[in-house]
This record gives sequence, C-alpha cells and structure tokens, in this order.
Amino acid sequence: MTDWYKIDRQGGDRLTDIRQFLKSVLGLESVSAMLVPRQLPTKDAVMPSLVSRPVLLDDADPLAPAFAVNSAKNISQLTRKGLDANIAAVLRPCEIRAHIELVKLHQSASEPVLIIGMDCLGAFSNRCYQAFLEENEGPASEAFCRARLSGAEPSNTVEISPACRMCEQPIPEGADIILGLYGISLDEGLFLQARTERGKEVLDNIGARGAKAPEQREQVVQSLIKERTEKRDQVFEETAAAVNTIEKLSEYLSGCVNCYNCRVACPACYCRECVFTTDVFDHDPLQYLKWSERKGALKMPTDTIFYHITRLVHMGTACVGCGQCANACPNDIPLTQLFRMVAHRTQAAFDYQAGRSADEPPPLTIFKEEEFDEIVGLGS
Amino acid sequence: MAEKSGSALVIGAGISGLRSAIDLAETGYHVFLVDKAPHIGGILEQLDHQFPTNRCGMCKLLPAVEPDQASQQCLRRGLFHGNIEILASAEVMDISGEAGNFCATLHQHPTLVDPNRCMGCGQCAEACPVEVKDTFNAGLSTRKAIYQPAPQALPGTHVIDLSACTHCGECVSVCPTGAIRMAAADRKKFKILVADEASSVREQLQTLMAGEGFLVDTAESGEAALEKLKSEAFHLVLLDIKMPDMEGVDVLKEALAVQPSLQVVMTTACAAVQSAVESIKAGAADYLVKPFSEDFLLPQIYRFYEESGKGRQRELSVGAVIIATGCRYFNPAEGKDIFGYGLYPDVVTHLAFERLISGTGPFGGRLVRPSDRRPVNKIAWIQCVGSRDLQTDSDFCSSICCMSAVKEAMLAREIGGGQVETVIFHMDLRVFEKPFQQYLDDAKRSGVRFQRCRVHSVACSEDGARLAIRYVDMDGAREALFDLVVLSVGQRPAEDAEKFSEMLGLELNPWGYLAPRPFSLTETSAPGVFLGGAVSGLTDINDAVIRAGAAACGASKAIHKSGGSLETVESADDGRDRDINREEPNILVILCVCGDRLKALIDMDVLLDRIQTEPAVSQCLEVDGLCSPDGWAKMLEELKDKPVNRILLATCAANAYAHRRLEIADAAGLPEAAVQIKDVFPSDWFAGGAPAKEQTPYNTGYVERCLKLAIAGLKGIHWGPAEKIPVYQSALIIGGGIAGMTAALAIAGHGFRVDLVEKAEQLGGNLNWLGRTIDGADVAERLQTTVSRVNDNSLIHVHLNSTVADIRGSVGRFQSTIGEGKNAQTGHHGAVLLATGGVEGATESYGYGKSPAVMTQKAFETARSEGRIDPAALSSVAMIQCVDCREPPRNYCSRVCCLSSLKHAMYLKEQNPDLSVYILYRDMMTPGFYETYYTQARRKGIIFFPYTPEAKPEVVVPGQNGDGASRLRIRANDPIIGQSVEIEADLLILATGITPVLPGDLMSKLRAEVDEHGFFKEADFKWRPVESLAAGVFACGLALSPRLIDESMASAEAAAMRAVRMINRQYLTAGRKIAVVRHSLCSGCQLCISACPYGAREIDPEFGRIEVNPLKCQGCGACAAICPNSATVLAEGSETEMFEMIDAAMGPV
Amino acid sequence: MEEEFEPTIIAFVCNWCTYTAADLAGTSRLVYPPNVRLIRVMCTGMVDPKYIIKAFLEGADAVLVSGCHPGDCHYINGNLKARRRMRLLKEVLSVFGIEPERLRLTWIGASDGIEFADTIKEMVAQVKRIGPNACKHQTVV
Amino acid sequence: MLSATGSPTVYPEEKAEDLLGPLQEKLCACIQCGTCTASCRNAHLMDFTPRRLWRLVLMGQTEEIFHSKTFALCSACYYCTLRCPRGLPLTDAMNLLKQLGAKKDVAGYRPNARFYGSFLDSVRRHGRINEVEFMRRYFILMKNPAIPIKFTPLGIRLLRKKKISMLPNKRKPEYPLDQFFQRVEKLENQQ
Repeated sequence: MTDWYKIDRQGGDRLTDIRQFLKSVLGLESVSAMLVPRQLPTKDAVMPSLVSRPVLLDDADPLAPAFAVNSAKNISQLTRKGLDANIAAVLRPCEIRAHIELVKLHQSASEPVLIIGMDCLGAFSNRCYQAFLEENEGPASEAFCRARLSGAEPSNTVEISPACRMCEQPIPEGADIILGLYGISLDEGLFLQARTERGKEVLDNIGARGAKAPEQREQVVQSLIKERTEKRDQVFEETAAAVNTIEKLSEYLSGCVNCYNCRVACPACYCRECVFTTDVFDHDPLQYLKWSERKGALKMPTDTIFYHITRLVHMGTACVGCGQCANACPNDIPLTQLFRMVAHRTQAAFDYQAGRSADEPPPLTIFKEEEFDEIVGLGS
Repeated sequence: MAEKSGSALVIGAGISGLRSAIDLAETGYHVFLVDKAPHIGGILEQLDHQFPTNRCGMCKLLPAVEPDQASQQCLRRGLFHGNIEILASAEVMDISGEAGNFCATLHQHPTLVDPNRCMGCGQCAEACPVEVKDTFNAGLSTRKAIYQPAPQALPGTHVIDLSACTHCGECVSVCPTGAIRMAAADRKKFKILVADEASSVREQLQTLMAGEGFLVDTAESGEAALEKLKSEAFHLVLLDIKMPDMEGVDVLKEALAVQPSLQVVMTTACAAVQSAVESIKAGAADYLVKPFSEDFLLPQIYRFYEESGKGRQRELSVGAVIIATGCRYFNPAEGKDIFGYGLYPDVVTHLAFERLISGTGPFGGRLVRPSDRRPVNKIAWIQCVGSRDLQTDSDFCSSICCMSAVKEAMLAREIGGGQVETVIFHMDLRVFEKPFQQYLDDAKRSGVRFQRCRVHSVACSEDGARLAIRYVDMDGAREALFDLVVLSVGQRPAEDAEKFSEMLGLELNPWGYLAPRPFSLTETSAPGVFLGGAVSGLTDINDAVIRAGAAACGASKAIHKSGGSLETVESADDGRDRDINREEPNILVILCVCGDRLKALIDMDVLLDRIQTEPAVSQCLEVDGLCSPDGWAKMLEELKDKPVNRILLATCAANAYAHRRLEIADAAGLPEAAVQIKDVFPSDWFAGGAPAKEQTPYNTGYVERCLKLAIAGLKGIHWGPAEKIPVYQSALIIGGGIAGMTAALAIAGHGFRVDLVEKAEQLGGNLNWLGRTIDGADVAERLQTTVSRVNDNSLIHVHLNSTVADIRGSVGRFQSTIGEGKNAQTGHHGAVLLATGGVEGATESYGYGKSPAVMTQKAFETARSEGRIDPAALSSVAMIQCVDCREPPRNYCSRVCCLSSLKHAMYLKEQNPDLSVYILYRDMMTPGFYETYYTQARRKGIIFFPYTPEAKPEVVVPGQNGDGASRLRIRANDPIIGQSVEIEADLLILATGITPVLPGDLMSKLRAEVDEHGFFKEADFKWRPVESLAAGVFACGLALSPRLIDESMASAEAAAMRAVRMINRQYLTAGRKIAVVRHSLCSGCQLCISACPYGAREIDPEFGRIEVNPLKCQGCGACAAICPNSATVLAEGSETEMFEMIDAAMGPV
Repeated sequence: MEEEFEPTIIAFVCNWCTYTAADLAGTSRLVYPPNVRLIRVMCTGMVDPKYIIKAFLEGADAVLVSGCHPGDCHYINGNLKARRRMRLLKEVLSVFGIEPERLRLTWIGASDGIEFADTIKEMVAQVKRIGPNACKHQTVV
Repeated sequence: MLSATGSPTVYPEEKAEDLLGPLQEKLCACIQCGTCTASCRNAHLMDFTPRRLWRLVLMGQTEEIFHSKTFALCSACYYCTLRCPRGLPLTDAMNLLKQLGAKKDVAGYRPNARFYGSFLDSVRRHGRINEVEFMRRYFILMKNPAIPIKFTPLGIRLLRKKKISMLPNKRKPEYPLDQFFQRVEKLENQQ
C-alpha cells in the first residue's frame, strides 16, 4: 500500500493545480477556513491569510518565495484560547515545527488544524523579496519554483535567505498532507502524501487517487539534505569562530539597539511580554550610575548581551531555524546563524530536536534520576 | 479537680520523638520534648546517610502545610517551633496521675555552660586537659570534657561532661564571655559525710575531697553516721554497703527518713554489686565500686555536687505521654567477643562505620582504616551480631541491619569510586518493606557481594596487617582477608525501659522491651501513655515515623478526651505579624565593633559612609560587646521606638545569636523574619586569632560587601498578612477495612465528622476472612468490636456499597460525590484518606488452577476456618513463598506471607505431629520479635528448603504429563546437600502476596501519585510515609504497602493524626514564602504546572488562568526558574532581589 | 609588580544542604579562601539561568551552584531540574568562551563542611589557572 | 535444575526406623547458617561439611550420613557448639552419631569403631593400654591382612625407640576398671 496520492494536471500550471486542490479541501464540510499565503490585492506582498470563501483561493500563492511571518504564530492566535471549528493551514516545514513546539507550550492546539505542508523551496528575506518582485515585475512564483527545482539561481540580484540556504529540513514531515515538489516533474499533476490518518481521510474525500511514490524523490531529497547539511556546518563553524569570546560576541551584536524585534518575530518566543521589557529590567536610576562607576563606562541601552544569551538559553532548545529573527532585525545582525549554531548544540545535548514530535517533552521540563553526572563536581 | 491540659510530654527527641512532637505541635498542642542527650535528633544526628535514598532528607519532617510555624532549616541545626519546648540534657524522674492529667518530674542535668553567653568558639575545649572517647563518633576519636555535643547544632553551645570533668578550671579562665560557671567558693558549703568501717578509706576520701575544697566529715559505723545526720544537714553521704553494726541499706533508709533530700551514694566492693542495685531501689542516688582511683572518684563527686545545687527539678503537667527513647545496641565486646571487637581497631560497629564515612566524622568522610588511616580496599559486613542468636539471648531479628549493611556497602563503593570490594555475610536478607527488594537489586548491580553464611570469627591475618574471616560457602570452609570488618550489631532494649515499666506499670516483652497491647504498636496498658519508634523494638525510619504518628494520635485523642483543647492560643503580640510589605524597606544596620578590634582593621568612617548611601538603609548603629549580657541588653534598649522595619545585625559568630533573633524582633516590634544576623568578621575572630592580612583580604571592602549582600537580601524579605483558607472540618475515608475504620475512629475521636465509604456490603475488608494472627490474637473478635464501635459512633457516617464517583478540590476543601445515581451525596471534607486496601495476588504459577490441591494462602485460611481442612487426613503439605513476588514486575516483598506460612505450618503440625510440612522459601521474612516464631517452627520439625529465583521449584500436578501419581510432586534443589529433592504433597499452599487496589482515577483527581506497583506513592518513603505530596491526601493500610494488621492500624492512626491536623481549625494559614503568578505577564504555557512537585498549580477553569494553591506551595521556586518571563515570582527571592544580591556580591571594584 | 589574581566566585547554595555545610565549615573553623560569595537560595531548582548569566556578565570569574545530593532534595527533585539547566548553560556559555570550568554544579550535603571548604579551595585554584573572566573589565552589559 | 548427584530424594520418607529421631529433635532448630562449618578445624578433611551433615540428619538421610566420614573426623573441640547461634549441642550430636555408627556397625565407621573398641578393651583389662595387644585385637577384628602390613613400619620404629614392647604386660592392674565399664554400659542401656 502506498500513502501517496495523485491529482492529475487540470490544465495550466502547478500553481493552478495547487489552488484547485486547496479549493477542494476548503470545500470539505469539515474545513471551515484555510490559512494560506496569499497575495495581497496590491500584489506587492504575500501574507498568510485566513480564507473562508473558496473563490478567494485564486490568490493563494504558497509557492511564493515570501516569508514575512512564521504562520505558527497565526495558528497560535487562532487556537490558543480554544477554537470550536476546524481549519486547514498551508505551512512551510519550519512553520510546522514551530507549531509543534507551540503546541507543547500550550500556545497552540493541534486538533483543530489540518496541516498541509509544502516541500520548501526557501524564501527571500522581506527586503530581498521586494527586489525579486521588481526584477520579475510581479509575482513570479512558478518561475521561482522552476528555478529552485532545477538548481538555478532564481534571481540575478538577490539570494534567498541565509536560514533557507542552510536549511536541512526542507520536507514538512509533521504535516497531515505533504504537497511534494522535490523529485517530481513540474509537468505532471500534484503528488500528495498522507502522513496521518486525518490526511488520508481528506485526500480520500476530495477524490485523490492512490499512486506510487514518485521515483526520483527520495534520492533528490537526500542529496539536497546532504548539501544543505554541509552548508549548515560550514556556517556553524564560521559563526562559532566569530563569537568565541564575549568580546567577539559583543562585536557580533554591536548593531543591536534593544528593539526586541527578533523576539517578536520568533515563533518560539511565546512570552506575552519579554522579561527584558518588564519591570525586572526597569532598573533604578542610581543603579545605572553604580554600574557605570564599577566599570568606568556603561553601554546604553543596557543588558543587550544579557538579553541575547538569555534568549538563547530560553528558546535555543525550541529554535526551528526559520530565520525570522534575522528577517526582523532592522540592523541586519546575522542572528539566525548564531541561534541555529547554539540551538544545534543545546538540542543535541538533550537528544532533542525542536518540532520533531509533539510527544517529545521540552528538555527542561523533564529529568531523570541518573543523567549528566559528568557535569557534577569539579572534574578532578 | 482535674485540670484541663492541652500539652503532651514526648520523651526522647530522636526521629520518632521529633515526629510525634511536630505532629502534636502542628495540631496545636504544647509539647515538651525531653531528651537525656544535650542535643536533639537521637541517632539521626550521627547518620548522614539513610536507606533507601542513601541520603538524608530529615528536613522533610518539618511542616509542609503552615510552614511558617517552624524554622526552615536543616533539622540537624535545630528545630524551632512555637509549640515545642525542647528540654535537652533532661531526664524524666517520675510520672504520676492519669490520662489527661499527668504530672511529670523532670531533672535537668547541669551543663555548667550558660547558653546565652557561650559563643561556641571552642577555646574551652582547646584548653581542657581531659580527653575521653567521643561517643558521638562511636569511640573512633576523642573529645574533651567540655565539648560541642553535635557538630551542626545551633547555637554551638558547649556542655561539660560531668562524668569526665576534673574541675580544673582551665576552661573557665579561657572563656572569653564568662559563660562557664564553676564556682570554687561554693564547694566549702557542700558537706560530705564518709561512712566506712575502714579508716584507710575514710582518710583517703577525706584528704582527697577536702583537698578540692569540700567540707568533709567521717563516721566509722552506721550508728555514728545516723547520729551526725540527725544533728546537722549534709549534702552527700558516701555510705559503705557493709557497715559493722548494721546493713548499709538500713542506714540508707533511716538516713533518708531523717534528711529526705540527701544524696546517698553507696560504696561497695565488686562482689556486692547486686545489693548496691537493691539500694538504688531503696533510694540511693548511685553506687560506686571500690577501690577508688582519684581520677575516677573526683568527677563523680563533682557530678553530685553540681547536681545537688544546680540540677533543676521541674514539674510538667501534661495530658499524655509518649515514650520514644529508642533502643540500645548490642556491645560485641560483651561475652565471647568472637569478632575481636575492641581487640582489633579495624573491627567496628555499623554505627562507627557511619561516623567513619561522615563528613563530620573523625576522618572527614574519608574511607580509611581506624588503625593506620590507610585507605580501605576490602570491607566485610557481618550480619546478625547479637541478633538471631540464642547464644546472646537474642531470639529476635533487629530488622534494620540488612538494609543498613546494604546501604553502607553501596556508599563504600560510591566513596571508593567502585574500587572498594564489599562483601556482606548474611543469613536471610530481610528486605521486607516495599522499596527494599529493588534497593537490594540495585546494590547487587552496583557490585556489592552477598555471601549467605554466618561468620564464625574474625582473626588477625598472619602478617598482622589485615583481618581474616572464616566462612563457608557451597564448596566448604573458606578464609578471606579484609581491611575493615563492620559488625551489624543488633538491638537491645532502651536503658530506661525498665524504669518506665516500673514507673507506669508498663509491660515488658520477654527481651525487656516495652510491649504494646495486642493489635497496636503504640498503646500501652496505661491509658494516656504511648510508645513511639524503636522503644518497643528497632525499626527503620519509615516505621518509626509511622509509629510516632500513631503515638501522637493516641496522645492527642487522650488529651482531647479529657477535655484538652486543640486550639492554639493566638499570639497577642502584634509586632510578630506586622505587615512590613506595605512599607518601603527601611533598614537599621547594627554593627558590633568589638572594642577597638574592628577599627584596627578597617576604615570605619568609609564603611559607614558607603553603607549609608544605600537608599534602603536609614541608620547605622555601632554597638559593643554583644556577647556580654550588658552589651546585649543595651542593644535591645536601643531598638525601642526605632522607626525601622528591618534590622541587620552584623557581628562575629552569627550562629551563636541565631536563637535570639526573636528577642531582637520583639524589642523592635517586628516579625522575626525582618531580622537578619550576619557574620562580618573572619571566622577565627573569636578564637583569638587576628586575621592574617596576607592570607585574607579582610578589609573595608570585604565588610562592605558582606553588609551590602545582607542588605540586598533583607530588602527582599516580605512578611505580610498570611492568607487564610477556610477548611471543611471533616474527613473522607475511602475503604472500610481495618485501616479505614481505625482512622475513622481516630478522627471521630477528636470530634470531627467522618464519611467512611466502603464498596462492599460490609465493613472489615480482609479481616473478614482472617482467623487468628501468628501470635494467637483473635482477629474476628477484634473486627467485631471495631465494627460496632464504628457503627455506634454518631460522627462516623458509613456508606456501604458505595464508591466515591468524583472528587475535586485540595487540602482543606475537597468536594466529592459519594455513591452514584439518585443516591449520590455531595461531601465536603478537609482531608481525604485512602484506605482502599489490597487483595491477595493472582497467580498462574506452580500448577495453580490445575489442581484443587494447589491453593493460595487465603484459600487455605478460609478452608481452615470453615473446617474444610482436616490435618489428620493429611500426611504432607508443602508451601512455596514469594510466588510471583520479589522479582519484576512485582518486585517487592509482601511482608505478611512468611508469617502466614509459619502460622499455617505450625497449626498443621500442632494438629497432626506426624504430618510433614515443607516450606520452600527465598528469605524468611520474620523481622523483629517474629523471629521467635521462625525458631519455633524449626523446632517443631518443619522442614525449610531455600530456593533462588534462578532455580525455582517445579510442580507436577497429578494427571499432568500422563503421570499416574495421585499426589502433587514438587521438585526443588537443596543447596546445602547439593541435591535435588522431590516432595510428594497432599496440599500445596502458595504465598502469592498482596497487590493494591488503589483507584487510579481518584488518585489523579486528587493529584496524588501512584507508584509503579499501584501502591500509594508517599511524599517521602522515610519522612512522610502516610501522605501524598499533594497536601491533604493521606493513605493507610495496604494501600500504602503490604503490612500486618497492627501495622495497618498504626499507619491509619498516623494518617488520622495528619488529617486531624488539617481539619482541626477553621482556617489553614498559608506560608508566606510562596510563589505567585503575575497574570498580566503569564502566557499560560503551563511549564510551571509540570515543574511543581507538589501539584500546587492548576488552571482555573473559569478564567483559564494559572492558580497557585497557597497551602500546597512550598516556595521551592521550580516554577519561577522555568518561567521564561518572570510571570511567576517568589514572594521572597524574586529576580529583582536576586539581581541586587548578585550586584552586591560582586561588590565594589 | 602585578597583584596576584584573586578570583571572585558567586555561589548559589541551597538552604538545606550546602548552606548548612558552608556554615558548618565556618563554625568548624575550616579555612577556605574568601573569594566565594554565598547567595543562599531555597533550592538549586530555583536558580534561574539569568542569575548565572548575570553573574558572569558582571564579571564573576566563576559560578558555583551547589545543593543536595539526588534523593536528598527537600523539594523532592529541584536538584535534578537544576542539573539539566546547568547542562544547558554550560553548552551555551562555552560557545562564547566562558570555559566550562567556570560554571560548576556540586552536591554537598549538610554534614560535608570539609567537602565544601575543599570544593572552594579547588575551584579557586582552578580559576586562578585559567585566569580572569574577560567580562570583568569590559563594558559588556 | 536437577543436580549431578542423580535421582532426587523423595519426601516424606518412609519412616522405617527412628534411628535419627532423637538427633533430629536436638537439631531441628538449625537454620543452616554454616557457623559450625566455618568454625570446624577439621572441615577441610571432611567429605561433607558439618552444615551438610546436619541438613542430612534433618532430612533423614541415614544412608548418606553413615557413608560419610564427617562425624568420624570430629575431634570434639566444641568450637561449633560454642558459636552456634541456635545454641545447638553439635558436639554431642557428633558423639551420638559415632555411637550410632558403632552400634549399627556401619561400614564406613567400622575401622574407627573397631579401633576404639580394641583400645578400650585393652584398657578395660589392664587398666592401661597394652599397645601390642590392642593392635593385635584390632587386626583380628578387621580381618584384613593389608592393615597389619600397613602398620608394620610404624611398629618397628616404635619398637626400636622402645616406645612399645612386644612382651605382654603381666602385671595386675592397680585399679581394676571393669566395674567402671560395667557401670557405663548399664547407664547407656538405660538411656
């Protein structure tokens, strides 16, 4: 038995097929609305939109190389307080991983959401996406898709974001339904994989028919992952060398103005208000003077490195590598590289991988009677 | 007229005494906690490690609900509870009266050191020339005659051991605070009469004592002595037991008739010790054996001198008495001393081994041989020394030594990094409590070796360097060499057992232990007097704590019954409850300058200047000589009307003042928490050492940093009005077996309503099918009386054929639905007790179900009581122990089965002596005095075959395998003869043990945990054995673990005591050091809920917010640490405060 | 001549075990270096990572967190939670050149006064070998 | 599970003769702790350890007991009795086994019994030991020519050193012991 399905080409291109597929899903009685990247009427931006009228899916554009927000946050908004309806969401792999992390933290619910995951082709940063639009005089999602799948550069002027270039998890494994792109000819219809019972039911209901797994796919994906992993490790090495003392870390973060955009954009940073913006860090005026006295000079605003290290400690184990922190940074601090590098180490320390499974409790919420004895004592 | 009394006397401040005292104090009684020793804690003060955690955790005895009642610190440092008056170095001389109205006479032994002046500096001990064996370190080291009794106890007040002190006065002259009183002038007023026929003795004594300044007179005959006594008053008479004209005892009697307060000490030659003991009964203070050496006699005389003048008598009136004086240990040097104890320094008792590996022990925790301090590579434990040995008159097991040896061996391996070889020579391994089998398995895995054999003797190896042990294994006799031999010495009755037995008419068991009444572990034949802990036989901590709780419950009931009040008198002092949260921190810093010494080291002006720049500090006060009463009084005087709300006292030896914090607080009208005492002097300050500047950067900056750190801490003290939570003053008990009923009677006995819910159609549970106990007590009769007492009690509402369908809420406020459908009732209770019992384990092993001749113990017991067993018609019966028990998945001992088998076997053998009975066992679990039944069973000719789980017996059922035999055949291996044997049996009785039937759904609704075997999971196996971590939820009986009837009842009473403590007041007061949620910041991630070990947090269903139950919260801060954005904060120890402390600690550059 | 480097060690000690041990070391007059500054906490399980990060950024040369042995925790398992947290912090801080030797976790029971003193001595010696924390004199906050 | 010693012993045994009854009564409180074996100075020479011997007694294994040399090797040092945690009269039990062995003329114990018998016989008649007569009686009783041959070198050595004499001792005993022996026999029969 195969869990693969196929929907034949209905004429037109891949995007049209996808839209058609999404419409049939939204047409199901069990789906009240669909969260999907959609072109804004101005055509200069693609944003997640909650679509309830199927006809409006004609503007859906999940292939667009735009990634302004991590939609896991939107799902949190929709489900955190309890949602009495079922929705579908078209998500990138990193969004799904973030969603799973948020479910563990009771910031999202998994039950009301049917997740349709797209094989991820990567995206531009917000600024680069604008350049891409200009270069192509409009949304050229299909072309982008073709270029990425064929290994060609999608743009002459801009590169896709660093997070995507080093992303070794381009397959949306936590989805109910995977919409496959890698290893599948663009001229064929849609290949869909049911990953859960629920996904299978939906695909059966919309009349998709069972199919053999796309032959090339496994091989294409593996070599992509290999390539990306190499890239990733290279970035880790460079980044580690760039921050291996507190002094260098200061340099790395010297552009930071304590705007906290990174944490607002971060899907894992779920705090309603960051502790660094609460009264805990609203120091007594005299305190600043004392600090200044002690070291001779005090950088203002204060607590910058403190903030970033704390965020690494707090959210490192939940980091899914989506790159939104860097995307949000007004001063172009390469935060993604830093976060991913540290997160990779901390997650490995606990044999944990953010977003891998909803059944894995976050590392700091559990403990064993006997573990990590090597860190106890003075090592002598 | 009997006076109402709301107080209790607890004699013995060991584990059991402490537990009883805390139980009673928490419940609202005033408790006098008396101990002969100068410190509390009993043996626990000496044990750093206790099984089965191998660590301590004694602090878990402290109240978890309403924690502010008691000190929040390691119990080894001391216990401070508003309702407990600790009377150390005190002895109970007499108890008279009746339940509800006892009068106890207490004798306070003088220590000659004023605890309010002693700073614990230890200079006296350095100066003292007398060196004696340190009993605290089990004789492994020496101490001085003036010493600190327990290393960690606060304040570190020293005491003088009057039996060793020579009154040389060296300590008096070096004491910097004049704390030691040893007035030489008074000796001239102390008159001693020496009555002895021999002039040489008279002269010797007169010269000796007169030389010390005493006033001495002599008499050569009984008549002459009495003449002198009639004409003038004496303090002390040294009276020879054989006077020429009359018997010494007669002289004694007449002398006491003339001068009743006279201390008479009999002197005797060795031969007449027996009559000397007689004379003690006639009123003599003591006896001394001639000839006297000067070194021995003088301390004795001084002891009488000190006792007579300063030893204080005190009378206490109490409603109930708990005797918890523990037990003694067998002295292996007594008698034959086959193990060379006392001869070879490397043969030690298990208590000495505990000291050997203790951080406060003689070698600082290093595992070395006492003889040469060289590392130990191989250790042997010899079990059953003075236990299970008829030759030392000990036909009993000491119950704890198997486990303590296992623990010590594991620790030895841990300390030695796995390099130390450890062998335990044992007989049976008595792992009869719930977690012990697993613990034993862990030990085996960690490499501890077990050798089943009793050791014959210990000798020196040929080269004299090691110890040789001869033992036997299956291959014959062997010899092995060890560096250290630990003797697991057995129990002996408490020194005082006989005294209390005579004083109160209490029964002693054949071995001299105070014996409880049948079906009880704590009740005595004297109403109002209870036994706690090991006084009626050695127990582990779990058992001691349960017994202590049961004793407290008995005492509480007795006091209550006689009209004693359960209510505490609210403190009228408003300062102690002053709400300082509403005020900005306003700190008074008091700095003791110690004459000119502090100024010589630091720049005082700079310091004061820097401290006063702290906005929270309103004033700095320099005082001098706090260690003198004058200085202290002056300081207190200064505090009056100071407009401050926190006080920082900076001194040396802060610990010496710790117990006087309340004095400062009261003087300033502040809660105690608002006062902090801080060491700002170097630690050797008091020892007279001037700080060496090149070694310690002791300077103005150092003091400033110390003070600022303390100030930052003080700013964070929050002491506001504590939250009060109304309580439903009734209890819900689920399960109407003996445990449930006992608990119900205990709670109702305090005047509270109880709902007793039983799912069956009658009360009684397992007792309905049990006939007699092994000691012959009539179970049916006991059941009947208990059931009728329950039915007759108007406060107990019995719900038969019912279950608890639903339950919500938490401590103090549980709401439940009892029964289902239209009969359902809603219950409101302050506490819930689970007494859901257990059932006999099911099995499919050993042919069970395939033949009617294979039956379980329960089936046999039932058949026997129904007359369906005819012993005369049987010729052979076999029994198999540990069926599906003591191995995974049911890896625990069921405790009752060995005794049941012995009971059945002896019954059969009594009924038909020709009947052969075979018991196939792994280890016979007959702990304590049950051992004697094992001996009896062996004597009756019952044959025992040991087997191991690797080679279990095999059973062939008639007709099986085409076999034509008519009887069962059991094949086993006898390891001793190394042969397989085959038993043909008419009957095979299987000991399948006990499995619990705890309702899992209710447990999760109560947020209480179930252990891996389905038993109730205790908050702590050792220290909190009848309660859950979720406050207000208790368990007793088989729901906790397999136990005998009296043990079930004891656990029920202990649980009842804890429950009464929850419901006896209309309100429960929350602790102040708890965590709170700032809802505006909280994202509801619920990490805190899972982090909280006490189940104190949950989502409020109405608002969807995280709510903290202030009664359950213990303020550990696990929630705060896991909360990423400080939405959870600790009332004391918030992030802001911690940051300030870190800043202060980093100090000035 | 340059003064010998005297490290500053911030120690978060639990109220029940290590604080008692530290106190015992004091009352037993065991000499240990005065470089350590004790901050008493109720439980090692309440030591927020921020406290440790803050201490390092303020210039502490080392941080010690010390509490009850496993099985001994007054709050059941706070020490085990602390151990995981320390594992995480060691991983993160070492990325930025804060050597793992500077952050220590120990279990020191209430009667282990000698062990406490020895631990402090050893830690001071170790930190002296690796030298001062770079944050000490830098304007990183 | 089955041990190498062959077919299992079956319980309960047929109680043909109550030979071991009194002994079992003495020993039934035994818990097989092994103190006796560890204390026994001759244990290394015994085929069964004392512990095993007692176990066999309790299990009524007459055959095996009397096939073993264990009780014959007991030198009655009383160490085991002194140490036995159950306070069992182990040395007495050994003696009883020796008596039983002699009475039953148990093959394994026969040489010992005959040896002791010849010795006592000689003492009874002469009031002291007459070595040559003692050994001669022993050889006759044993009916085995190999035994005298085995003892010959020892005999020659002793003769040379004049430790023994070939001449019969004609002197009448100073204190006749026959009465004494008769009394003991009477007492034993009473038991």
